[in-house]
Amino acid sequence: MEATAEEVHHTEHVPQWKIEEVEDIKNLIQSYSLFGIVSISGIPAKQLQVMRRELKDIAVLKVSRNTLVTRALEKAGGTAKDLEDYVDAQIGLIFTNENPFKIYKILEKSKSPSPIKPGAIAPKDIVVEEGATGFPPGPIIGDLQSVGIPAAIDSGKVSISETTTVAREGDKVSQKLAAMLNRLEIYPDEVGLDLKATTYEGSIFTSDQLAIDVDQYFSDFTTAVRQAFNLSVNAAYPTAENITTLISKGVSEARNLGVNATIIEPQLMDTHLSKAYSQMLSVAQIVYDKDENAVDDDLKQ
Amino acid sequence: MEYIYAALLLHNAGKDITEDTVKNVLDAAGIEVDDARVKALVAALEDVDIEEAMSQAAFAAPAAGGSSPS
Amino acid sequence: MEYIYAALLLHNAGKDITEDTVKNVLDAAGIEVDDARVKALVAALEDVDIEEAMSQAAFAAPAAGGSSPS
Amino acid sequence: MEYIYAALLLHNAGKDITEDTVKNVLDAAGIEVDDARVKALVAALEDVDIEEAMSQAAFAAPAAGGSSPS
Amino acid sequence: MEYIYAALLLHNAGKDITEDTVKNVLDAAGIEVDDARVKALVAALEDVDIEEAMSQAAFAAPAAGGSSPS
Amino acid sequence: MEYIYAALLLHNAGKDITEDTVKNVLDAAGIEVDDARVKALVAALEDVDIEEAMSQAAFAAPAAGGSSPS
Amino acid sequence: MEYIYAALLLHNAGKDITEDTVKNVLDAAGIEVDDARVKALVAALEDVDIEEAMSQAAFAAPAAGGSSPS
Repeated sequence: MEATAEEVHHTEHVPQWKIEEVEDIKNLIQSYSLFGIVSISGIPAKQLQVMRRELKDIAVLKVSRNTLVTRALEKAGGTAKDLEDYVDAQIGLIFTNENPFKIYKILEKSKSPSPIKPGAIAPKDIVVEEGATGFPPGPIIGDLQSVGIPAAIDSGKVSISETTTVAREGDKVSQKLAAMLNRLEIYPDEVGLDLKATTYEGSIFTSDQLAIDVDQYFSDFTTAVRQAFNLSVNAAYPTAENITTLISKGVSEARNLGVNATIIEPQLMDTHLSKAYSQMLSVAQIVYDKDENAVDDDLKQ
Repeated sequence: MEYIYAALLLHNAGKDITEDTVKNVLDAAGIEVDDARVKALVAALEDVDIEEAMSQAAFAAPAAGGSSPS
Repeated sequence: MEYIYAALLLHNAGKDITEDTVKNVLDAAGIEVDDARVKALVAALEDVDIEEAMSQAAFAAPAAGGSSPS
Repeated sequence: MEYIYAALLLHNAGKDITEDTVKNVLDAAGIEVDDARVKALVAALEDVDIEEAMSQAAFAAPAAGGSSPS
Repeated sequence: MEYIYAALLLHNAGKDITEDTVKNVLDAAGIEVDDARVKALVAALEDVDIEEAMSQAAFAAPAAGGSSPS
Repeated sequence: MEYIYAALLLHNAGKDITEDTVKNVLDAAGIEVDDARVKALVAALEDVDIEEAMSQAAFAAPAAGGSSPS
Repeated sequence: MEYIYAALLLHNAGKDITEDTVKNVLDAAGIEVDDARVKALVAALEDVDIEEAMSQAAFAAPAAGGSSPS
């Protein structure tokens, strides 16, 4: 009865609420098909409350002490235990019966723009658009210029005179720039629940596996449709969708053959004559350019 | 494409495109006819305005076959 | 085009395209299978290099561009 | 691409594309189904407009097929 | 164009295009055959690479009363 | 195209296009004449307004005469 | 234009375009031949790639085309 002994050992030092909390987390892990770890760093407590409410029909969001989470993961065992590696800094737990790809998408969509912190790494290019700001003339012009944003007075307001990329993705954002971006109400950062990893039916999915490349799917569908259409036409398998193409193909092939092989065919006579006439004109043009007298008068017009 | 050519041949001659007429033409060409394909062809042609489909070929002609003219 | 998709699915999975396998797939999709069309499909694909036929641009009729197949 | 074909098959047949229907089709084709891929597909379809992808494919066809004489 | 379709049909089926084979096909379609046209057709195709000629974009007759090229 | 050129040559010179005149022109060019093609040509031209066919070509001419098409 | 047609005819038949051959063709068509013009034409064509010159016409046309062959 080693487990019981250990339990007893812990109960001697651990308060009851902690034991219950661990048990609670373990039960949640076991009662939902998906259990994930989300980063909640940078999310104010109040906003976290809002997020929890918004998710309540889809998922349970729980924040606990990391030591307790780790304990619970150990107790739950299985793949849950493998998520231990993701328990660091400020994390929350999410429990749902949703498709892991869907929950990832939902969480990504719920992220909201937030001011970038001084010294933070730009998550993407930060661009300041040209145009009027709401600021009256003042020292802000110098402040703008000092972070590389060209500014001038226009119609009594401070105006940014040129669209400027003030930081590239991966650049460290200086304190001055961060402050200015905040003043300009440019929020390059994103704040929200950042799903780091989930367990799902015995496997672990990390965020890069969960991110669906919608463009890739779209182009796969386009490719598949094209392939199916190509196959149906090239195999001459008539369907309602391709019969028009098959007819056109047959007609064109017949026409091509008829014209290219100069087959005497009433329907092609106009084309034959036009073609001959056009060819004659083309050659006549060249001849005429060399020697006017080489062509007859009716061609000189 | 034999089945399609057969249909176009009949259409151009002002004949009805039926399973029998298509089969006759293909037979005469010494082609072993697959009844299911004939059926599929006739069925697909049922709801199509052949004349209109043919007229579209003219627009598409330069693209024919997908090989560039040399 | 369901029948073609069924064929492509089988082809991609490295399975033989036979009347039975096509029917199975269509059945599983809840599609009422038309035996003649299955037969026609299998016959049409018999001598076709599917890999080539699916990648080679089909004759480009404007019709293909116009309305999406429904 | 099997998963894509399966989805198109269902879509073309006017059936719902769900984890179950996709799995059924793949199963019937004798394909060992990867649940995660099915789930990813179904999730992706929330943001992918198949109808649009289809019309884009059709639209692109003429360009693919026809090379203009140069 | 019936004569040309007959030729294409034969060509696609891997058959020789001779006066007899062309006539057979046209006959089977219920078309009254003009011997001179058949002869002319066969003669015109004698030295032609049919595969190339049918896929190579042909000179397109300008539209009757159509708009001038821009 | 020799047969067509011969016909247009005669037409342009204000001569009748008959089997004999066409044959004469082709003969004079050292071309081995195929009677059937001549017959078919003359018959096919019977109902054609050559003047009109040429004037249609004229629409294409500016482009033809100009530099290479874009 | 007859002179040009005569040249094209000869070219297509694979014959040399000389004063004599051109004259022969025109003669055969019953045309009164202008020797100076024949001389000028033959001289002008000496360095011309007739095949290329003709093909320019062919390319220009599809742009103008678009009528259905009916």
